[in-house]
Amino acid sequence: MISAENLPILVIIIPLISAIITPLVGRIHRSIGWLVALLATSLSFAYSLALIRSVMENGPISYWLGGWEPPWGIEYVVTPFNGLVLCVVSFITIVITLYARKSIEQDVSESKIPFFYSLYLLFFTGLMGIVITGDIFNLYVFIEISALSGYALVAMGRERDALIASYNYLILGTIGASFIVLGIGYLYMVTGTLNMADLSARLPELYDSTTVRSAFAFFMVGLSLKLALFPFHIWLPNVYTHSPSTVSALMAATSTKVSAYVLLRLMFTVYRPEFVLTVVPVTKILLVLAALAIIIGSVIALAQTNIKRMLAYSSVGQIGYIILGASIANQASMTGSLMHIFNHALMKGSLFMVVGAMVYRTGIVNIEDMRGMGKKMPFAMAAFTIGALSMIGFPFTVGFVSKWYLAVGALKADMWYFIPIILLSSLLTAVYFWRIVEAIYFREKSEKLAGLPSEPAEAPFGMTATTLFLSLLCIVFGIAAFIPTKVAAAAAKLLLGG
Amino acid sequence: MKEHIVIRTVSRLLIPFIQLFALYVIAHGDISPGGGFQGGVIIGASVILYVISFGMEDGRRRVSESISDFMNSAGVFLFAGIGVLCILAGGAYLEYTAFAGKAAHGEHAEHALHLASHLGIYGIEIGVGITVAAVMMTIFFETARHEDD
Amino acid sequence: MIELIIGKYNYWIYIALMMIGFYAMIAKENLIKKIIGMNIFQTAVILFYISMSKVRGGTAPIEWEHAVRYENPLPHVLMLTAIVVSVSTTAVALALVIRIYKAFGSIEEDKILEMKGDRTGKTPESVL
Amino acid sequence: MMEVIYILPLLFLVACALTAVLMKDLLGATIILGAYSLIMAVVWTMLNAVDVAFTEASVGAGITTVLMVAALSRTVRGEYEPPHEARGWKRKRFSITKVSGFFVVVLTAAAMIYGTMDMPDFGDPNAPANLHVARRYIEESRHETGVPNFVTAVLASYRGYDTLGETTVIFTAGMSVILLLRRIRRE
Repeated sequence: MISAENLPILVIIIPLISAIITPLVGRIHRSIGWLVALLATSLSFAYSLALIRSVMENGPISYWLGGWEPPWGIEYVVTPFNGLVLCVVSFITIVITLYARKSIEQDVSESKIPFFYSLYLLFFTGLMGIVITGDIFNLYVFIEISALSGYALVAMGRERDALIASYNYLILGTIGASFIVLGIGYLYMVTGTLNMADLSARLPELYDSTTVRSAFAFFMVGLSLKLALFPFHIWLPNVYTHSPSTVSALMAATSTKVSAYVLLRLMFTVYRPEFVLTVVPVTKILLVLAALAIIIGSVIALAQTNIKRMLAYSSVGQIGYIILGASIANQASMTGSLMHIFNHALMKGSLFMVVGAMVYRTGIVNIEDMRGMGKKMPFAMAAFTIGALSMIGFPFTVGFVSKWYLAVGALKADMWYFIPIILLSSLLTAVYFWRIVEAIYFREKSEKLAGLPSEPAEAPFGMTATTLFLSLLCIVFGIAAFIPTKVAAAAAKLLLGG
Repeated sequence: MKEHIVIRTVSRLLIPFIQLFALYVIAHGDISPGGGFQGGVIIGASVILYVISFGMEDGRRRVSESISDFMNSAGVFLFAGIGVLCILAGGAYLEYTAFAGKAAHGEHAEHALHLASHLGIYGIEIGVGITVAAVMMTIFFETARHEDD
Repeated sequence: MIELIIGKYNYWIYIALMMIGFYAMIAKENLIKKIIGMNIFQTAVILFYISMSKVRGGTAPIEWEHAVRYENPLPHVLMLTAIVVSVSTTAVALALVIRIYKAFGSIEEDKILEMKGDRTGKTPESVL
Repeated sequence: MMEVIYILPLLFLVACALTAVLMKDLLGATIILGAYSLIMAVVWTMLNAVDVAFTEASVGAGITTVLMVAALSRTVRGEYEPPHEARGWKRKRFSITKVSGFFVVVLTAAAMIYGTMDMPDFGDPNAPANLHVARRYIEESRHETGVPNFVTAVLASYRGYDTLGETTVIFTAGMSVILLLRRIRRE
C-alpha cells in the first residue's frame, strides 16, 4: 500500500495527475480547477513536510523509480538542502493558489480556466521535480515541463506586450535549456553516467579534462539564463511586468529560486566545492557578477515608473544576493544564501500579491498613480509596507536575517569589501521603496484614484487575507528565525562537503 | 479545396493503411524501431492528412473537440496510473515487475517477471500513443487557419 | 593532426550547425526565422548525442544473433525525449507567433518593439 | 571508406541549415528545414540510431513542417527587408544586433571546440559513455525486462520515468496551444 517510503514520488505525482485531470473535471464548474489545484498543492506540501522531518531525523532518503538501482535507473534524493526548497516552493504555491481564484477569473476567460490551472499545476510539478531529482537528465526533462508551461502562463497577461515577453522568454529559455542538455551530454560522454551522486564520484579525476570544464561553462551559462543572473536577466523584467498578477507572484517567488537551487546543486554536489573554488575559480567570476547584479538591479529599479517592473529589477538584485552568498562559500554565507532563497520568496511573493490586488481593484500599475492608496486599500498597503521593510533589511524582518548572515560570511572570508555593497544596495532599496510608502500614505490622492469611489475597497477576502498572511510571515520568520536557520545551516554544511 | 477529387480519393484510400501501420508501430515497439511515440505521431499525421484534404469542419466532425481533449488527458493518465498501480501492487513507482506478485518467486519466476514487465511496457506505450496522437491533432486543429479567418 | 580531425570532425560539424541555429536565434529579426534557428540548434544537439552513441562496427541496438557490438542505446533514449521537447517548444512558439501577428500585425521584432507600450491595441483573445 | 560516404550528408546538412537561415521566403525556408530534418534522419540511420531517425522523420520532417506551414498561412510569408532609403540609425541597429550576435556565436563555438579536445574519438568502443551504464543495458536488459529492443527496454523500463516526463511535456504543449489559440465560444 501507499506507505512512507513512497513519499518522494507522491510529492510529484499528485500534482501531475491533478494537472492531467483538471482540463476534464474543470468543465463541470469554474471553481473546480481551482479546488483541484489547491488540493494537489496542499497534499504536496504536507508530504514535503513529512519528508523533511524524516530527513532531519533519519538522514537522506533515496527513492528508486521503477525499482532500478541507481545509476541504472532514475533516483530521487531528499536531503535537508532540497527538502527545504521543496517545502518553500510548495508552501508558497499553496498561498498563491488561495490568492489566485478571483484574480484568475478576471484575467482568463471562463472556458479556459481549467486549462490555465492545468498548466499552473504542471508548472508546479516541473519545479518540484527539478528539486527532488537525483538524475541529471531527469532534471532537464522537468526543467522543460516547468518552462513550457511557464511560457503559456506568461502569455495570458492582459496587454499584448505579454505575448512578446513570453516569446522572448521562450527563445532565451530554450537557449538556456539547450546549453544545459549539452553540458549533460559532455558529462555523460566522459563519465558514462547520468546519476548525480555517481557523477560526483567519477568527476574529480577528470577535473583537468577540457570536456568537463566546458560542460561546467555550459551549465553556468544555461542556468544563469534561467536564473536571470546579471547580465542574462534581460527577459525577466518584461516577463514579470506583463504576466497576470498571479503568475508574476508565482514566478518571482518560486521559479528563479529553483534555478538558483539547481545552480548550487550542480556547483557543490555534482562538481565538488574544490572544483569551483580552486581548480577553476569560477566563484570569483560569480562574485563579480553577483555584486554587479546587486548594484545595477537596485539602480535600475530606482528609475522605474511601473511598480511591477520596479519589483522585477529589484529581483535581479536579490538574485545577486543569493549568488553572492553561494560564491563566498563559507558556512555563514551559504546559510545566508539559502535563507535568502526562502526569505526572498516570502517577500517578493507578498509584494507581487499586493500589486495584483491593487490591479484587481483599481487597474493601477504606475507608481505615480499610487498616491493616496493607503486610504483606499489599507490592508493591502500595510502588507506592502511590511514587504518593503523586509526588502530593505529592517531588523525583525526576514530580509534582515539573510543579509546578516551574508555580511557575517563576507567578514569571515575576509571579503569586507562586500559589506559596503550590501549597505549601498540596502540604501538604494530603501530609497525606491520608501518613495512608494510615502506616496501611498502621505500624499494627496492621484487623479486616477480620485476618479474612483472614495470609500476603502479591498480586493476580495481570499486575496487580501493571503497577502497579509504572507507578509506577516516575513515578520514571524524574522523573529523566529531559528526554525529555517536550523535547516539552512544543515543544508549549507552538506553543500560545503561536511 | 473543394474540387480536389484526386487528393480526396487518394487520402481516403491511404488513411486506413496509415493508421494500421501506426498500430503496428505501437504494438511492435519492443522488437523493432518505433513505439508509442512514433505510432502516435503517425495517427496524428493521418488525421492531419484528412483535415488537409477534407477541410477543418469535416475533420472536427470526425474527431470532435471534446474527444481530442479527453484523449489528451487519457493517455498520460493511463501512463501515470500504471505507475500508481505498481505502488499499490507493492513495488516502487513504475516497477512493473510488482504485477507479478507471488509468481515472482515461483518456479516460473523469470517468465512471470517478463510477462509483468511486458504488460507494463505495453500499457505505457499505448498511453504515450494516445496522448501523442491527440496532442498532435489538437495542436494542428488550433494552429491551422479556420475557414472564417 | 590528421588523427585529431578524423576523430573529431563529426563533433565539429555539429558545432557548425549549432552555431548557425544559434546565430539565427539571437540575431534574426523575424520571429519565424528565430524558430527555424531554434529547430536547427536543437537538432544539432541531438546530432551530438547520436554521434556519441556510435561504436565502430556496431549494429542497431536491437538484439540480433549476428551482432558483434551494439550502438550505445542510452543516448538514443535521451534524444527521443529531446526531439519531443523540440517539437513541443516549436508548437508553443508558433502559437505565440500567431497571437503576436494578430495583436501587432507584424512578425518583425524591431517593428513590434516600436509598437511596444502602445496601449491602444488590446491583445487579447477577442482578435482570435 | 565509411567516413567519406558519411561526411557528404553532413556537409549537405550545413548547406541546408545555412539556406534555411538566409532565405528570405519563409515558406521556402520551412521546406528546406523539412529537407534538413529528413537528411538528419538519414544520417542517424547511418549511425544506426533507428528509433531516433524514425522519430525525427515523422516529427521533424513531418509534423514540424506542417505546423510551420499552418502558422505561415495565418501570418506572412516573407521576411521583412529594410527598404533602401531606410534611415541611417535603423540600418545601424540592424548591424549592431548582427555583429554582437556574431561575436557571441564565435565565442560559444570556441568554447565548444575547446570542449571537444579531450573527448573520446568518434566511434571508440572503449569510450566511457559506452562502458558504464550502457554496457549493463546491453548485457542485462533482455534478461531483466524481456524486451529485445534495448532502446525500448531503457525507454520504458530503466528510464520509464523520463518517458512519463516526456509525455507530460507533449501534454503541456497541447494545453499551452489550447490556452493560447482556442477561440472562446460565445453563446
